[in-house]
Amino acid sequence: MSEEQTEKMTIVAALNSALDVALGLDERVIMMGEDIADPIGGVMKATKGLSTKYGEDRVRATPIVEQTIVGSAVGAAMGGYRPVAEIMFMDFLCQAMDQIINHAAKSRFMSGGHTTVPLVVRAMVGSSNFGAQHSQALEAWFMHTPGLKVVMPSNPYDTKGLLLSSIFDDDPVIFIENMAMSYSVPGMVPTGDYRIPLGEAAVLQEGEDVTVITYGAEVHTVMAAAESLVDEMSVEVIDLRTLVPLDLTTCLESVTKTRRAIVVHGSTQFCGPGAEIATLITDELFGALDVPVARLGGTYTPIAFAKELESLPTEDKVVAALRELVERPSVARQR
Amino acid sequence: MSEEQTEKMTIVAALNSALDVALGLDERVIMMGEDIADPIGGVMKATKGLSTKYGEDRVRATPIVEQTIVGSAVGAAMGGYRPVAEIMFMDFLCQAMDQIINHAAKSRFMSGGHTTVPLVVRAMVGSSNFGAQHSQALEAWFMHTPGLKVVMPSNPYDTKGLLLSSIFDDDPVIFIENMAMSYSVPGMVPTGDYRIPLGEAAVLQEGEDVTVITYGAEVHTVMAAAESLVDEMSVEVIDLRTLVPLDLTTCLESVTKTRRAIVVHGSTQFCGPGAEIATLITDELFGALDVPVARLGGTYTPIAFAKELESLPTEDKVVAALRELVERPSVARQR
Amino acid sequence: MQENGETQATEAIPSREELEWMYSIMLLAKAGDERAAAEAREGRLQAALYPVRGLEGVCAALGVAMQANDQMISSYRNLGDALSRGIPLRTIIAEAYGRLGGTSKGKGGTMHLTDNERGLVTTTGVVGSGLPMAVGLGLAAQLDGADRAIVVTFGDGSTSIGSAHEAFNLAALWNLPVVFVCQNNQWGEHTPLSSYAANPNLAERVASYGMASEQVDGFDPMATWRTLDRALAKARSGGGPSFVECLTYRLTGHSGLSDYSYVPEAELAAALERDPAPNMRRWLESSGLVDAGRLAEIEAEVEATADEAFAFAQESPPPHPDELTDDVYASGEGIPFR
Amino acid sequence: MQENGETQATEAIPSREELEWMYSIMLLAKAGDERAAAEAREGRLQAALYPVRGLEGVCAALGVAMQANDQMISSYRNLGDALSRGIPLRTIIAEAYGRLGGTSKGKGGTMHLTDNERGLVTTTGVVGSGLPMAVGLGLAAQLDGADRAIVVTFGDGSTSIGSAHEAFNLAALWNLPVVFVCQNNQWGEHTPLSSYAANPNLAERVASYGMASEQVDGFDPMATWRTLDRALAKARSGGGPSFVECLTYRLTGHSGLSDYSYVPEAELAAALERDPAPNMRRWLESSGLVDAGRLAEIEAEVEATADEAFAFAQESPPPHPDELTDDVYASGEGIPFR
Ligand SMILES: Cc1ncc(C[n+]2csc(CCOP(=O)(O)OP(=O)(O)O)c2C)c(N)n1
Ligand SMILES: Cc1ncc(C[n+]2csc(CCOP(=O)(O)OP(=O)(O)O)c2C)c(N)n1
Ligand SMILES: [Mg+2]
Ligand SMILES: [Mg+2]
Repeated sequence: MSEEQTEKMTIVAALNSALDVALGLDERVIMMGEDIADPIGGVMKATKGLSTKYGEDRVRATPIVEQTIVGSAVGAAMGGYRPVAEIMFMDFLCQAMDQIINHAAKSRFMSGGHTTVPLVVRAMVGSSNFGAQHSQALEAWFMHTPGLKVVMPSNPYDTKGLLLSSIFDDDPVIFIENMAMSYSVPGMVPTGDYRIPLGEAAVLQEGEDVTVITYGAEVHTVMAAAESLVDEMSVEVIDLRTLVPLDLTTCLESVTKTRRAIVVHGSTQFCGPGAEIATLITDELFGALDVPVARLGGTYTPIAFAKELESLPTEDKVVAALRELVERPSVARQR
Repeated sequence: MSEEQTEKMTIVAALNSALDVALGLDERVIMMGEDIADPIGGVMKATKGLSTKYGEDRVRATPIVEQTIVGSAVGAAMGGYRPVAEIMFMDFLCQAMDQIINHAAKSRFMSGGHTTVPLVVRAMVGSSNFGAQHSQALEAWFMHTPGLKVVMPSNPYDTKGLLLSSIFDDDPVIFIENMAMSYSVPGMVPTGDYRIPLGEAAVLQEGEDVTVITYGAEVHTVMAAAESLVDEMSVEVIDLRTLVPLDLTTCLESVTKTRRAIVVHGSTQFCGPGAEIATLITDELFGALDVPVARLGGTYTPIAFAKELESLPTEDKVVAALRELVERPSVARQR
Repeated sequence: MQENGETQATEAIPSREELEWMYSIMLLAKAGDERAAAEAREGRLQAALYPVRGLEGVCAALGVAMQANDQMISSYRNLGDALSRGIPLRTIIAEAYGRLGGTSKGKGGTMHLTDNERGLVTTTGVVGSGLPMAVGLGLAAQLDGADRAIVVTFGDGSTSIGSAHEAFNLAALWNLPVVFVCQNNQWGEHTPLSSYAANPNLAERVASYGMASEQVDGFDPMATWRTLDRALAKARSGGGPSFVECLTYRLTGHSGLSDYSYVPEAELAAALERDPAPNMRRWLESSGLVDAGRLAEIEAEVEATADEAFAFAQESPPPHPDELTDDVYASGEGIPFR
Repeated sequence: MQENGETQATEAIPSREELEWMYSIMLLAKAGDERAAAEAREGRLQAALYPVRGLEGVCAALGVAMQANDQMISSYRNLGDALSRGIPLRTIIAEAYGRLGGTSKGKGGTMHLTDNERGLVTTTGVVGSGLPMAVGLGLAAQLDGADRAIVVTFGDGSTSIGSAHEAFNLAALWNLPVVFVCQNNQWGEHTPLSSYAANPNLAERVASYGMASEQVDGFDPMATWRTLDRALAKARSGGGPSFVECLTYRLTGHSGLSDYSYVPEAELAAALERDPAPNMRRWLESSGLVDAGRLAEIEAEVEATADEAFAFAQESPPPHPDELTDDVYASGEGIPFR
């Protein structure tokens, strides 16, 4: 690991750097996806230059065949490679669900451990600019599927370190990016190889009054809300970074201290990741909580195109939820 | 509604009867699915006789094309029909996710309410006899998808009444059957038309000590467990019947009384329906609960073929969970 | 219409009125595209845009070949298709701005136009997903015993995806009144047809399902109209489905503001020579079908319509935040909307 | 091999040893099927069973045509395919009983056999899903620069589903060393080919992707072997993919105990005349390639092997309940296994 040299990178640049490092380290790393080869180098340019540098054999632009992009990645993984499949918008994982769920996730188990499927499916949560079919966040489906790991980073540094770990992990990983963050949150990133272990949350900010557990793009919404509340309350912010494995320990430590917690995410609240996390915390810390663990997720509606119809957690909504949570009187046990 | 005449029916016979009534009532009801036409009349025989009675135009056996079975149902619904699509095993909904999620669920919203998609997708949770690719319960995915309704009955009477309501509902409904119950839990069913409204849970058994919230095949496991505990505790059992809309009111009334609750289901526990239900109850009744709402769902593993490797809630597991729940000392609020 | 802008005397052509309408559809699509792109460039419009440039002739031909009771499913690249159904540009543009005056009350956006009265049943942003739905609409038409046909439009790239294959087989098997209109602009996003298909003759591929299937020069609106007209008449009269591969070329980047530097210069130049609107204009004028004065009138009308459409859209109110939970369900009782 | 059980003198045939092995694969598949069905009927075996009956000749041909380093993906109807890879019947049957001695330690069941050493990479219960995975294995072989070929077997019905189409196109486009072996038994579960395809000539359909594609009489093991041998050799030497449609007929119901009363009697009777094992036996004996004594010996060996396989399976211990959470992840730290 050489963390010495660093550079300011966008998330897209960090993705590109991680893929570059992985392709350079191990010739068993290959990539497939729509438009990923040069000259275009991917619709978000995350793979720019890689087909030129490593050859179109290893970095393959495919037809529009999500099912077979993932299916061929599963097959190549079974054939000894470490494929990274790119699916433009997460919504199009709908096309590839059979290969993800019935094959990538289950093959190791169904083979009695004989078969390993080390692959990464990269996919992007889109934006309402494209409408409801290009903006759904589906991490809860994959969390609900034993056999997969689920990663959802929030910044360039984590993106690169987690993607490298994902590529060299022996289990199938769903690696979720967010279109809104692609170029908007640059940060310093080592140019070489480094890894962030899957399953370790990051405490982004320590606080005493309330714990916010979040991940992905909502990390920035939460940090902005916490910043704007700095005179009112002391907020601890946890960036989960990976959803499976889930770093419950870090969450419990924090909530033990703050006694109040909220989970914030961009996917639909109902039956979403927040329900699981809230339940796990409640299971462990029931007697130590002042109020029930709160949630703020997407509304129970598709994503609307018009900006006025906001389904996702906004800074304002997070601020309001935090105020309500902190001001709420501690709930007494009724008998 | 003529509830007068009743007959002893299996769930499969109740399905057949509901479909027969619907096809007879409204010529806009049509069906499509693999092997659904006579002579075979469906792999479970749920559609036996219907293509003969109503014609192969209205009851169509399709090629093996799950995506287009559902997609053509979406199109036919947009064209004014009320299609009922049969997908053999729920696992194969993976093939049809795009049509279900991006089209059936979202079209009304994306069209600003101009487009109605009244369709039913019937699908069956399979059995471990077929292995991990024919046994996964995926209701949580559909609960997490705004725009869909989700129905999961536990007995012949509910099956017929809920299926008829689903067919004549103007929203897309995912109607989930369970292979294990197909012929094993016969009951008295009216031969004519009757409807059970979507969104109304049934209290199957009243009790004082603990509430079990469940649905689908697990209802029978829970009832057996409650029966075997009859001398130890008084168990209230709620059969949700529909998951969206969710009858939270009935659950809250019960838990207000019992102060202890557990959600039992056959789908994977992690990020499953139980997490949502537990969280909703905790939100409302935090101070009134003696102990946190418990859950018993599938283990975080694929479904194993060998019977010794049991992933689902069994009677023994439910009994153990209920004992633990009832014996657990009421949790005191720590300060 | 020949390369030089002339049509064979022996071949049928639409009425003068229809020809004028075809010409105005082409111009209107182009005007809509260009103004929307300019608005987006200025940051006044936040929407994904997929220009029709190159496909105008196919859209115009659809406008005349389809009847009022026929139905259509289109894709994200839908502006010309929508205009061909007679949908006012103003409601299309209002939708692009996310306003109540849009075809979908601003909830759908550019990819999701709906106008059931005018037979635009849905437009989809998911490649290939329109084809299975078209099969269902075809089934509905067949069961109704109606003499209506269903058109589904999609790009060349969309033929790769599994759903297309399933739909071709089923439409052929059930002899459904569906016309599959492949708007082959030679590119799937940034990847050329030759890079994603070993056999780039898509019509040949689809013929193998046992379905009528042919290629037509999509830069020639008359030839395209005749082919579509035949296929639609056949569908309406119980003759079953057809695949019509309209050969054109994408004259812009994939989306409103996207890079197109990779396009082979000579290919693009050759395609621009075939640009359908100017060619049609030349032909209409030289053949004496429509005189220069009337053509100028149409052009002015198009400009005025486009001006009015953008003004209407910009003035149309946005939806109220509370409307978010409307239109999700027909009956929303017991739904956890938050 | 001719209808009368004779082969042309000019045509190549496998060695005597290979012929004997082919014959024993056929018998073993049949014996395995029949005993498993009997066990299921007695309630001693709870597993989905998919008899190979009718396909034995294709499986036997694969057994000889494939080389040791070739790889295979099969489906739920996998017994003959698995035997063709040299996988011992005992481990296959033990898997059917859900025992530790099974190919997948009892975790997979009949649909999910795995034997990486013998090149059976996976078998899938989801129709059509093997084809995209085979594309990936083909890619791996191509990148390795290995002279190995990939075989994926699937039924006629599986060609309808979208994934098959995607895989054909991609294999052709990338010139991958994949041989698509369609075991056409004329039925997809309970629906005949003619009811689900307007063009029932599947080889013709696949040829349209720009791939070598042909039909062969799957009841004729010699013809099938020659065709597969050619396709495999071509794949191994960089010549690209092939589709081989082996025309047979399903001689039993779809699954172990399922209804087959709907089969047209005459069709089944005609197909039974072509039953590959007895025909091969006649031919081997009449041509003098294998004498009656040796044939009887093989038959006795097969019986013994089948006896031993079931005995082994029944005695093999089941997995311990704690093993449920093994093999889900390569590294399971932090995973919420309950
Ligand atoms: C299933 C799916 N995969 C990928 C995309 C992203 N995408 C949008 S348009 C497009 C290219 C489609 O090409 P083609 O069908 O030729 O239509 P064109 O855009 O050229 O009109 C792609 C890949 C999508 N919308 N849906
Ligand atoms: C995606 C999917 N849909 C449906 C099924 C149920 N099913 C199992 S086998 C089968 C028939 C397949 O027919 P074919 O491909 O001809 O193979 P055969 O069984 O005849 O060998 C069906 C529909 C399945 N396993 N997977
Ligand atoms: Mg195109
Ligand atoms: Mg078959």
